[in-house]
Amino acid sequence: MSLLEVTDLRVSYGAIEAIKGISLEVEEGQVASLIGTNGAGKTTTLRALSGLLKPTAGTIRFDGQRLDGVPAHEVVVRGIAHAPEGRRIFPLMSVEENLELGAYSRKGQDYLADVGGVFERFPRLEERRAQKAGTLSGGEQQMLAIGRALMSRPRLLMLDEPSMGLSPIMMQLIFDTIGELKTAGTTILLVEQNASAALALADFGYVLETGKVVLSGSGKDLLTDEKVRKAYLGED
Amino acid sequence: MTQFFQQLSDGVVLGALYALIALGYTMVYGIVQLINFAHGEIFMVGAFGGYTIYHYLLPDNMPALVALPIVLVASMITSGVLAAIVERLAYRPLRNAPRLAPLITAIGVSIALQEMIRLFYPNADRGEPFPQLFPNGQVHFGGVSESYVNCFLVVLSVVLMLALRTFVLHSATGRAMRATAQDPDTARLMGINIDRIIVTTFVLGGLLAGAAGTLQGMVASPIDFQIGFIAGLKAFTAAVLGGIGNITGAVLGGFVLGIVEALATQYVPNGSALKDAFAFVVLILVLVFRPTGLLGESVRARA
Amino acid sequence: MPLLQATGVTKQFGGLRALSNVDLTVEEGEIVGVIGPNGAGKTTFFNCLTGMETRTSGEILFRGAPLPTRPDRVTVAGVARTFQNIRLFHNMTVLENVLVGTHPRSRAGVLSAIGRGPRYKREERKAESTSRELLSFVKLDGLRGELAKSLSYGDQRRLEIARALATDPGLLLLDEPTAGMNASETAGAIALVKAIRARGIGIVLIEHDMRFVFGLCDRVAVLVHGEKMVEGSPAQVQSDERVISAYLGRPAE
Amino acid sequence: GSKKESSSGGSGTHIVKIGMIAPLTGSLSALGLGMKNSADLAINQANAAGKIKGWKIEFDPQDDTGDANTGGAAAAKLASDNQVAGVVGTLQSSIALQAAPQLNKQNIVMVSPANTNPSLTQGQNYLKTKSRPFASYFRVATTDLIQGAFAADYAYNTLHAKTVYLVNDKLVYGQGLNEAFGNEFKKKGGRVLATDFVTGGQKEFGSLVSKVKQAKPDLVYYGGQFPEGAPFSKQLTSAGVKAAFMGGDGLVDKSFVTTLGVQTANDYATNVGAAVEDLPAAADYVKAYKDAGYKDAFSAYGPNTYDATNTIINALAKVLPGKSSIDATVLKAVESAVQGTDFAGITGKVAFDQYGDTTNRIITMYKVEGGDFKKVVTGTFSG
Amino acid sequence: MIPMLQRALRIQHTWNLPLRTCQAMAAAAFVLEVVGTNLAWATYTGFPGLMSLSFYPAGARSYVLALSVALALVAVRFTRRRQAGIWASLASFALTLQTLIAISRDGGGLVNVSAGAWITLLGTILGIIAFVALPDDGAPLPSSWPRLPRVLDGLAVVAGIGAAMLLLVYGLSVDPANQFVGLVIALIGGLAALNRLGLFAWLGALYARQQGLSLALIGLAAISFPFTQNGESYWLRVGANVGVLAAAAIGLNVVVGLAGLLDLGYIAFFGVGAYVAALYGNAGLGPSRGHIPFLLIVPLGALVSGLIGVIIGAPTLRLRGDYLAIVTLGFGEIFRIVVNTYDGFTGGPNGLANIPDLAFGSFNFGLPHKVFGITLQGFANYYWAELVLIAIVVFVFSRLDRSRIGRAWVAIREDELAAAAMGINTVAYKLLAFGIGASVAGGSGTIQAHVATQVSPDSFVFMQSVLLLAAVVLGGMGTVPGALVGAAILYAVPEKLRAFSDYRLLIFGVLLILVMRFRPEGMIASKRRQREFHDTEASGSDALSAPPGFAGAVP
Ligand SMILES: Nc1ncnc2c1ncn2[C@@H]1O[C@H](COP(=O)(O)OP(=O)(O)OP(=O)(O)O)[C@@H](O)[C@H]1O
Ligand SMILES: Nc1ncnc2c1ncn2[C@@H]1O[C@H](COP(=O)(O)OP(=O)(O)OP(=O)(O)O)[C@@H](O)[C@H]1O
Ligand SMILES: [Mg+2]
Ligand SMILES: [Mg+2]
Repeated sequence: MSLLEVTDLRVSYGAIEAIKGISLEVEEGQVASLIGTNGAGKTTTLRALSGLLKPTAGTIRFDGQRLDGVPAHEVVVRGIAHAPEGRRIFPLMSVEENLELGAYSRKGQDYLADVGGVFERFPRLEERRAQKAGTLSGGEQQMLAIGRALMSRPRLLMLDEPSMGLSPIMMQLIFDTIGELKTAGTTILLVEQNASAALALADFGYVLETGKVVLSGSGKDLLTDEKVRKAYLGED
Repeated sequence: MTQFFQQLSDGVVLGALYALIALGYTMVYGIVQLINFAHGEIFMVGAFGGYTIYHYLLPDNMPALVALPIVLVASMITSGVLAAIVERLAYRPLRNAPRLAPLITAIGVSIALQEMIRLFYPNADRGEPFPQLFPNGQVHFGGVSESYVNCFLVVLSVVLMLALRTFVLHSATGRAMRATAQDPDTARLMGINIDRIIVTTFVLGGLLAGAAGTLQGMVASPIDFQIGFIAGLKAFTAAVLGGIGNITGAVLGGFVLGIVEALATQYVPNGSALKDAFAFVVLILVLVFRPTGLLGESVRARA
Repeated sequence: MPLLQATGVTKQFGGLRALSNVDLTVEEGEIVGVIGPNGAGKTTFFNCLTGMETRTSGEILFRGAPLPTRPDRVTVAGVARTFQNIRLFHNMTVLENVLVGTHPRSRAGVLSAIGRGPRYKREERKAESTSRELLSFVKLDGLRGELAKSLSYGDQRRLEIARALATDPGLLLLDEPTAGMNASETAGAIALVKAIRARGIGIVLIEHDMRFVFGLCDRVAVLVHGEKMVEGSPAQVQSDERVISAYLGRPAE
Repeated sequence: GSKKESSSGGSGTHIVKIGMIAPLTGSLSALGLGMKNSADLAINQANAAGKIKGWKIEFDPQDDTGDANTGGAAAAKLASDNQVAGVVGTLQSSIALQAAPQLNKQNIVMVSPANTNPSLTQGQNYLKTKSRPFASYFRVATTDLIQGAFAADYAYNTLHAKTVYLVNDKLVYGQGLNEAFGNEFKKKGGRVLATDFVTGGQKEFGSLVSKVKQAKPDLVYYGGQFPEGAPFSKQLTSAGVKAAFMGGDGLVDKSFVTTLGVQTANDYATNVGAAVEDLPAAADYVKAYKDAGYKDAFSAYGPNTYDATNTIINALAKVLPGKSSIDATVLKAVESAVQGTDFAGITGKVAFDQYGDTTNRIITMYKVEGGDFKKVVTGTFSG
Repeated sequence: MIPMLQRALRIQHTWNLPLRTCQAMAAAAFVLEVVGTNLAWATYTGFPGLMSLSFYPAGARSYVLALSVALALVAVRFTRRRQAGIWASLASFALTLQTLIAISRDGGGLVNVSAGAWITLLGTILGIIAFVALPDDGAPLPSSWPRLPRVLDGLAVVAGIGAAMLLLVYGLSVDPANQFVGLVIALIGGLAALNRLGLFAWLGALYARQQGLSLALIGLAAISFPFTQNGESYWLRVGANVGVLAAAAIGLNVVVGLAGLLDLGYIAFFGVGAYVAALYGNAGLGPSRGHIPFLLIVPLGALVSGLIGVIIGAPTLRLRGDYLAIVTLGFGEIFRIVVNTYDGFTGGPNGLANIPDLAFGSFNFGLPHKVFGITLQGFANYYWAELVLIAIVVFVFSRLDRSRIGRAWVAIREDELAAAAMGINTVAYKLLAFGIGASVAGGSGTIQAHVATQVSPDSFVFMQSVLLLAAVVLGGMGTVPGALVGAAILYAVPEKLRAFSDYRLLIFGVLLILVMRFRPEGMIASKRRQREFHDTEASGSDALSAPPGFAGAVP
């Protein structure tokens, strides 16, 4: 049984249906990747999974249990962390406080070790631990967002365009981190515009177009797929 | 000179009252960016709550110092519960509406609460004498004297304000409040139940306002259905003066306002008539030179 | 005379020196790239140019004259920009967004707006035709009546560019125009930037997409820690060891 | 104006209306409701006795909520009703300033039981040259001039106060009282230490109290209404100010006493007219009021209102019989009938001088004692 | 209660009975209501209308009857328009209930209610059930409203405006307050039902096609209002008052609705105008005893107000969002307090009274005049003067709105920094909006001084600013008709409800809450607002959005 099973998911913004019946699965311990053009509905899918949006139809199962209709703050407790598009760190709080908030769902547990773990992974953050997060540069904020998501010790980590706006070197670092997390046993659902890097890393990939899955397959298969190469890798 | 200190001390008393109410404005503003115009009425209803308990439930011969904590807690609970109800029924449905909608709603709530008390509470329109639960008498510091009840007011306010500050800065719930204030959606992703956090914020503000209700009743009896309006306006001004959204700022703003009014009464020609104008002049001057209030922090939107 | 000549631009945030002594020159019709690690100060540099941050020191000449320090005057003087985080007028239509862009190039005051004389009407017609032309230039002519907020991300970026062009700039500053675009969409953006240059407009762009930068720019400046580390042709920059270790990680493919 | 023929014309009884403008809601409603009930009582009695042959009186009370603009609109409504032949009201002088001109334009008489500001009858410059601005305006209440002077006389001669601290709410009434008191007090040889102000709705007077305390006056004379006056007096007492506190009829309300609670020391207030219990005629009124079962007490202005209403009824009884409609000539006749009023009311003789002011200048001084206002002395001021 | 109503009125449908059953129930409801309204409702005479008589529908009963006919129409003609049906039947239910309560209150108990009322009540309940249970397939509004040929188009416009005018005059003449409340309930329900049927969308399109004609007719209707008043002045005075405030509301609309500057002290500018007129107009109450002629005093009041607006605005307009709101509130209060204090000049709290009527050459505004043989009371003249002022304001406003300047205002409201990046001098444009708003209020205030015959600081309290703001928001922000409608509702309806004066403010407060809850864009919403307000998700598009630095309870 897969860790995450989505069947026939539909999500609307007012009268506009943005997700028109998507089904997908993510196996425990694997990296799955969602790619697609602007406005295809990738972000919307993640927001529905984490409970920020209410699906109009369809079911979501996480570890065998129904997840649709569960409020966002409960979803975290169940073991899903979401590093949202555009980073969304808490700008007026220090780096450290941001991380502490990441562990909010684990009330009463000791999280100091986890803070240390994040600092170990991103030494840059440790240097700025007392700085207001809003004044960090884009890349630093991205590290913080990922670190914060890890603080809840998720079983499934959802990353929405973690490389957006990052310098090449930073992008490599982020992708390396994703690889390490996977090795450490975290399941990852990755949304990326940088399709070649994402598919290279992914065990399985889904291609979204206007709210529907138009293609799916293993990362390697998709990388070599004619249509994908043309539409998403910019090759002709 | 003595008179100067006397007025300073009177200003502190008044300021403590403003500050207690201002905290509710500032916290609610901080978390949902709403000027909760109904907050003054929540304070007013709290005063009536305390009065009601005293008048209708407590035995007549109860010693004043036993009744006092009961009345105080009753006021606080009344205001806290009312704040929660108002949030739930009037503001929550508008959480995602543009700013002006909840603002107008707040004005509506304010009017409705005033009118309900006026219409359905006996004598609320002409004023109910509030029970005097504190022994009469004066404390003297040098030539300055304040009544016991005024001293009690200041001490209690300061204790409550310190407690609140500690709570917001150092508890997990406080941190969740600040997170919700900055980005509610992302706060939910952290596992924060923002509905509960927001209602908690309203309740906290309400509790303080309720305490202020009892205090006001004791220093400025009688209470009537309109006491919330002026107190609310002043407290709101205090909150902005200190930098709205900022807890320490609200307290500072309250004291500054109280002191300005007291000194204006004494030293400005026609001061007793102009003191409110002075309060606003100070506010405007501060804002012109520090556009985010005395302690307000500005992290500018980055281009 | 160079189009833009910035010398010694410095910006201090409290204890942090975000920019120190940055010089940059842009010639008429040139495309200059600004790259650098995250937090190097690229956006801050744009903000200093356009008056959105007050610079600590430094001199900026545009067409030989000092550039004003207030955002609106900068635009009037002929320098327009787009934002790293898109900032459109969400509840205005696509066409209205561009019409707002024509603001500095029209004169009508209160009285002529009320009076609606022939001059006013002529000016208004001209603003509208310019806007329509620009929308078709960025290939958004089909979406004129839509609200800006309902546009997809890529379309919003293009609308922002059209809006900036409507101010009739001599120099256009683009902050990460392809962020969030996939490879094939980026290819479209390359064509667009080239077409803008063809209109005789100088361009400075910030980007992290190296194919985009090196495929497009005449010259590239590298900012690191608020200082300009290297400036030169794409080939020079690409092979500079320091740039590789600080920024690229491995040579761009 | 062109008044339409009364709608119920023809055979049987015609309808004439007496209007009222008073605060029926709001913080002054206690006073207003007492006025409304008293007028209602007078009208019911007149109808029952068939006092105006061929006519029935209807009562049309309008709420001014204590607000001048609302009062103005109420006056417009009454002024445009062609069945209205007289109006009782207002409570506040500031509202009368809006209502009187409108009613005067339509020649509708207005008799106030409570307005005490001199300018309503004697013009803006009443201190220098008196001139009556509204021919149709009358009042059965004595002006502030009399009330304030009476109080000053009592304070100086009986209480032996030599210094006074004046405080008022800056409204027509409060300021008028303060001025009248101050002028008379100074004339007698007393000293006015300062004049200060309270603002509407103010309940906390900490720094004003400190200021008064520093000045050490023998007396604080307050021109204003009880909602602010009560907490002010109370806070003076609890801050240890020993001076006596005195004010005008605006303080005469039960709430004033209850607010002061047990710690009252030294509070005085004047009211216009003799004390009700002193007037034999008033006993009947008090009984009738009780029997009618009104919910609210008749309050400070009930008796005056009863007299004011009867003033209009008497005039109507003189003019209306034999007429079938109310037009400008009839209204003019009513106006001169009111001018010529002379009857024994429950507060004393009711008659008017050339300005429309009552010739009855009796004032009573009360002291707060044992949880109520106790009469101290009744008299009149004669300069 | 609120969620319940909402559930009933919005999408959820829990029962979904078969269509046939629902239609049968609706038909039964209709029959019950027709029978019930033709029987006696009260056991005693004297209640408004002839409620004790059979077969003579009067007063509230006729409204119930009318609504029930509408209901039946809905049931028969558009079987799927369940929301229209729900509104109509809810309204007839509320109306019956209200009448029932009134009868038993006036008569002293429920025993005074006779069978007719009970039967009708039963019918209305059945009607609600029928429509709530009606299956809804979510089909779009019927497109069956015909597009009329051109000639009929015009006629329809004439008919529509004529009907509205008649309704207004009728509404004002309905006297017993109970019956007026009944009418209001019937109107709300009926109009909502018609709206759900698509009538207003159709009418809107019609008026858009016939704009010139519509405007002319509306103008004509407004001008002719005084002729409907039988020579009485009461409603004309109210009309003049509404006009004064409507003009001010349009000015506030520029400030808040267009430029997005929340002004909570706006009434002060109105006050400035009023005092200018009282001190220097033909009242000449100032120390200088000046007598500036009326035609000059209006622009002078506007100018002085506008100048003060600019002086206040210059240092403060850099403040953002709610900081500006509190500063304007502060200025409003300062104005009031200062006027209150310096009584030598302004008359202090007593204000300046006895302001004479306007005179225009030999034409005295205060006197009755005969026009076409109809006597019009003096307030008609003020009413017309206000109409002229409103016409000018509306003209200027709509021209500015659809110009480069209007666009700049909207851009500033949307995103100030981006607007600056488009070369817009944001401070200057905000000042312009502030100044224009202030002048409109000032000009309007000069007339108000004469209508009210006195000016005093109590007329310029914070609550008045709030009322004006509420008028703008209730009517519909950013639209001229909205401001007019809002002002009319807020200032005229309370006059009608004098009998309920005790509950007036309570009703007002609750009304504000409900309108914001269910129709936050106001009665007459601009297209842009409608889209903004009914967004499913919060986005950066707030009408008056705070800068990010605003948020956060920072110690
Ligand atoms: N708040 C909103 N209101 C209305 N429509 C929206 C909203 N957010 C997104 N949409 C629409 O939903 C669709 C899917 O958007 P979504 O953000 O999920 O796309 P995406 O795949 O994440 O695109 P991108 O790569 O640009 O981030 C788009 O058509 C978009 O316009
Ligand atoms: N208001 C501020 N206060 C303090 N530091 C700031 C402020 N604004 C920016 N900084 C700091 O200045 C540095 C430069 O920021 P800038 O946004 O210019 O970087 P950038 O080169 O555009 O990075 P990116 O590529 O990530 O967008 C960063 O370290 C940032 O944290
Ligand atoms: Mg996305
Ligand atoms: Mg940047």
